[in-house]
Amino acid sequence: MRIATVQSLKVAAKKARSERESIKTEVLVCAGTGCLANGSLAVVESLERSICSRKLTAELKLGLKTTGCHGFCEKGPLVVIQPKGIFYKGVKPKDVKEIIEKTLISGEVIERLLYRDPNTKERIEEYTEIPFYSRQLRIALRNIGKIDPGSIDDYIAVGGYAGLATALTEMTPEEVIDSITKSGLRGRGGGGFPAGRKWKTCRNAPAETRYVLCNADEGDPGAFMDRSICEGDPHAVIEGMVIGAWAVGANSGSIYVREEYPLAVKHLQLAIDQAREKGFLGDDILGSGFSYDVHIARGGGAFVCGESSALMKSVAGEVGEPRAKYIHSVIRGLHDQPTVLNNVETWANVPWIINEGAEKFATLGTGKSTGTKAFSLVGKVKNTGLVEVPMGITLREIIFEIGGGIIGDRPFKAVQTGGPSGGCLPEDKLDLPVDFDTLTEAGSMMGSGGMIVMDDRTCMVDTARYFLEFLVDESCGKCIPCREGVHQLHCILEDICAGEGQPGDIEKIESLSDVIVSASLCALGKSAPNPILSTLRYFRNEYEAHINDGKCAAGVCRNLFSFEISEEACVGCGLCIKACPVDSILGEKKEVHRINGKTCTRCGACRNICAVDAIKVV
Amino acid sequence: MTKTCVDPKKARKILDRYPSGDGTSLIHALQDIQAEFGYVPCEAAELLCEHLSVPISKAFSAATFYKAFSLEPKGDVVIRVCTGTACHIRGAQTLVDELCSILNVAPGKTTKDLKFTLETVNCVGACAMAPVVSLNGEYHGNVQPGTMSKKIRGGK
Amino acid sequence: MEKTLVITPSRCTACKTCELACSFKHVRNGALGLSRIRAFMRGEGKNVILTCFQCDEAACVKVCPVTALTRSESTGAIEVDEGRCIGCGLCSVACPFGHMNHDSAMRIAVKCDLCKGEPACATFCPTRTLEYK
Amino acid sequence: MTNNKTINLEIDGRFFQADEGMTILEVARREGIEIPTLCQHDALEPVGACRLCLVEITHPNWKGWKGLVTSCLYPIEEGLQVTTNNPEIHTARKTLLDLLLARCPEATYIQKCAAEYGITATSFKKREEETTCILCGLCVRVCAAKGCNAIGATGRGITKGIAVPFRQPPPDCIGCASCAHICPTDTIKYTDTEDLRKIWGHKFKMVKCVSCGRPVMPEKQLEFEAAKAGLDAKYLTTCPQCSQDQTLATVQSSFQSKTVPGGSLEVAR
Repeated sequence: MRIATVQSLKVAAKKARSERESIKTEVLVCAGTGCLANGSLAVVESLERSICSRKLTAELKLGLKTTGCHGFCEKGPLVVIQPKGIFYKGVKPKDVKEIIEKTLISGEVIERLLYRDPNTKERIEEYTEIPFYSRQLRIALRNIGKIDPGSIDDYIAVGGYAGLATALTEMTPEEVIDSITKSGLRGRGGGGFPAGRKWKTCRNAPAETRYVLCNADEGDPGAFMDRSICEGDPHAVIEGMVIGAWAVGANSGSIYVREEYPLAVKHLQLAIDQAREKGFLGDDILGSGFSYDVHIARGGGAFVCGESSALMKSVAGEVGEPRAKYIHSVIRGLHDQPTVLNNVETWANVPWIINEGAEKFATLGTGKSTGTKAFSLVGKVKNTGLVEVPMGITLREIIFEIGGGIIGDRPFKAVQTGGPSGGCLPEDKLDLPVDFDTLTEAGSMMGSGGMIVMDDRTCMVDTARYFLEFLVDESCGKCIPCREGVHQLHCILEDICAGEGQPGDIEKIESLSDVIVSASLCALGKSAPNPILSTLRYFRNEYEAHINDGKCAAGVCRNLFSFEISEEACVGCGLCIKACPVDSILGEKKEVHRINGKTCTRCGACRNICAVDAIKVV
Repeated sequence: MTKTCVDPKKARKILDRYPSGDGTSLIHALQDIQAEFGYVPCEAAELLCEHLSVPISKAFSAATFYKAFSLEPKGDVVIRVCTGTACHIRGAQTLVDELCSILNVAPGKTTKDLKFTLETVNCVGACAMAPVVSLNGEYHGNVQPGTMSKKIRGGK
Repeated sequence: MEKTLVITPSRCTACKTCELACSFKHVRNGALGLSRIRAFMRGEGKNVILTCFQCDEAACVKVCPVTALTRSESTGAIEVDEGRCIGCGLCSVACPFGHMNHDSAMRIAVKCDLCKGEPACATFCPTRTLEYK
Repeated sequence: MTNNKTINLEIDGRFFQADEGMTILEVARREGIEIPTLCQHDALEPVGACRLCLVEITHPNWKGWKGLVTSCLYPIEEGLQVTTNNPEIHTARKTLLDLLLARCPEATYIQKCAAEYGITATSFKKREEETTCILCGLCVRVCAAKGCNAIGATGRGITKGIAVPFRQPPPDCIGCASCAHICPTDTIKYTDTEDLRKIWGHKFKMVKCVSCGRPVMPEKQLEFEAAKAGLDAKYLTTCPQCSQDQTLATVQSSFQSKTVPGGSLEVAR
């Protein structure tokens, strides 16, 4: 089973490819976390049963595969039928029979399962033509949705581990580092530090032992790119890590995975076991004499462990408190040895760069931000899901072309990037190119790639309060400015959102934020005031309305508004009456409804369901 | 601290997976203990620390620092409301409030009858289906106020 | 050969100038420090001066958990690193002669350090009971 | 540090030389330059938690970049230029003490420190559960330095605290009370009676002075310390006062005109 040489890898790849080619029609079912939640497993089981019972596998040369996340999570469960690329969304087990009869046997397309463009109302047959996909360029996500993450042969068939073979046999470690440096690859986890420079420093640091680690802790709420890669293409991460280990001279390492991602852990473990069996991990990899092995470290559920020094402490079995990094972890990291830590997406890019060449990668994107970036596009946007685009594309293109615009065509208010350390950008920043430096300049940051779209029903003060609450909960508590300071910022915002804001609160927030930024120990604290500072920068009027007028125009801060049904707009459909969890809406059918303000909890269920936008904030 | 009986055989089985004296395994082993017992019982932690030659104070610090661990037994049904950003702006807080009032517990707590534990989690990575609630690991997407309560009531 | 503090008890009048000199030398925060030397009046020719013997194999050094006690290379005296001392008092118990003192206000151990080579007690001793030579 | 390379640096406009591996704080303290600290102790690993020792650093090669760093942790480097106080640093220290005062309004030590910055009452919201613990972590570190590791931090963020494992009397505690002695705000309490020391929920039986019967230290500590120092426990069972009395008596009985030179007596054992 072991693939001991580059030659035998080539043979194995050829065999795997020909096996794939013998399949005439392939049914790919998404089994990412999103689709699983929508019931994709039942679809797979049903397909399996039907196909096997009818012996279709042999007759039609049919293949059935469960894949990682296709990205278009909201429309799941997703089924793609290759080679035509027919894209079915929202597939239920009861649709399976029809899919087999019509599509697989007769070659017909089932109209009702096709995706319908919300703007043009047209049904689209092939997934490559759906705007959500057609504007994307997938490098880190290149194999996801195309291969079975549980099969190393599938990965080898699409050229997997060829990059590792090239690196080990045709390149010196220095050449690998040069290539990564030339590609301009920067860390995708948030900091955007040039990967080549990091690797070089690590290689040059004198030491007996070096480590190569992967950060799959993805703590930013609203981001799930790394989860999807680990679930959908785990071998790409492992291959990238082995290449990196070869380059820096490391012989062991860990993948630090969030415990909230059980499926990612499962798939990574399976992939590691397979890679070991094939000899891509362990001793004498591909006959090169080089050894590297990796094991999984499950995170304990702490956002701060995304910070490199905290992560390394956690890997070493300790409490994940960051330390001051006056000596960088590339020089003194895990067990005080030189350590390279990159995140999942960064590692997944590495084999592609070796295979396709650094120049090709460097021509993508903008000057200092090369290549592509995966984003999780979520929030109040029509097409939520996972997208990968070349750097330099504008926020407007991502949100309105790929994302299809705002749900219900409501007004756009802001987009939040960079997770809790990032910021909220308003409409007039939508034409900014998305790259590391531009976003930072605008007061936000690239972060790991969460992109949360907000409409006019999102309160920016509440959003800032939300992030601070998150950070109060996630601060390790070691240093005073972060522990006490962020808590105090949160207290002030709680007061403002509760309608107890005082004149002078904004100034107090600003001066305290300054100290937190300059005095905190680690990046978590130093960036903790970002959500508040960026919303103050672009949405100061909302803060002032909360404090001075006692109004929350977005209808979020419950003490600062009430709901009213517009007499002109209400059609008396009764939807809101059904939706109200506290029975506070009264009215007869076809008559104007009324809200009982005394019992209304202002949960907004009525406003969400109203089709004619009759529920107003006053 | 609730006095509980920990089956030492079960604990021993977990310990055997880790080389004795290797303190770096502390968190992994605690995770296994959490998975086995549903919480980290003091007795199991003591056995573990002896096995790994780690002071018990370190195990306690880790068990209280990381969210994955609980020092008290959890309910039969663990309800986790995702409060990630995407879920928040689509109304996760309303769901939390609602569940708190139905179950009469604060987030992070377990009902007296040990049937339900209500937790919030900072993003399960299923943002596209926000707001998300998971019941014993099974995800429910696009949950509207009012619908969750019926599910819980049905189970109660 | 390094100098030592030589005590000739027969000359001692127990005038306690040494204690005073020591306290003045170790003024801290504007207050007189604890004297690290004690003079006991026991009658003519029987007065006793007690201060640290700077033992070769010192128990205080041995028990200190944070190596706050070290021997000075220049004077041979065992000195307290006041920054390092955690005030646990173990050295006081360990000293078989009862020579260690404890500054309870500062929560640190206090002992004779031969004034870094210029012992004030000897300098000010009016009867040459204490000599540094 | 094996190689004692000499580093030249500038602190507040004055030039100094120091060994490589020293921190800014160590050099500043050596030169008598005052930098405030709360969580620092020479005998314990610096952690940089209180942030009071912030100083501004820059370097001729850094193209004008400057920033605040914790002097207790920052290793000196050639050509470094340090400013130990300026308006920004002062504001930061003042705000930090203000924040601490909101956490510990009743801690007299913090009141005193804050008063030095002109703060008599916090400008922030007082904590609901008042405490005097400033979470400097000295107690945990001293316990670790003693080799006991009996206590540790619990929780994280704003609910972080210092606690005994599983809220039970800590099995590794020897009752030495070093944690209490080092605590700058006297948060850790213990009581001694003739027979017992009570600390962290434990009741430790005291060893009594063989001569006068006054309590010397807990039995458990005696056992621990004797083993650690490689001494027979009997050398640690006389109280300091009795040791002195005995020395006095011995000296008195033995001399007529004998001299007792310093550094020449061996400890009898």
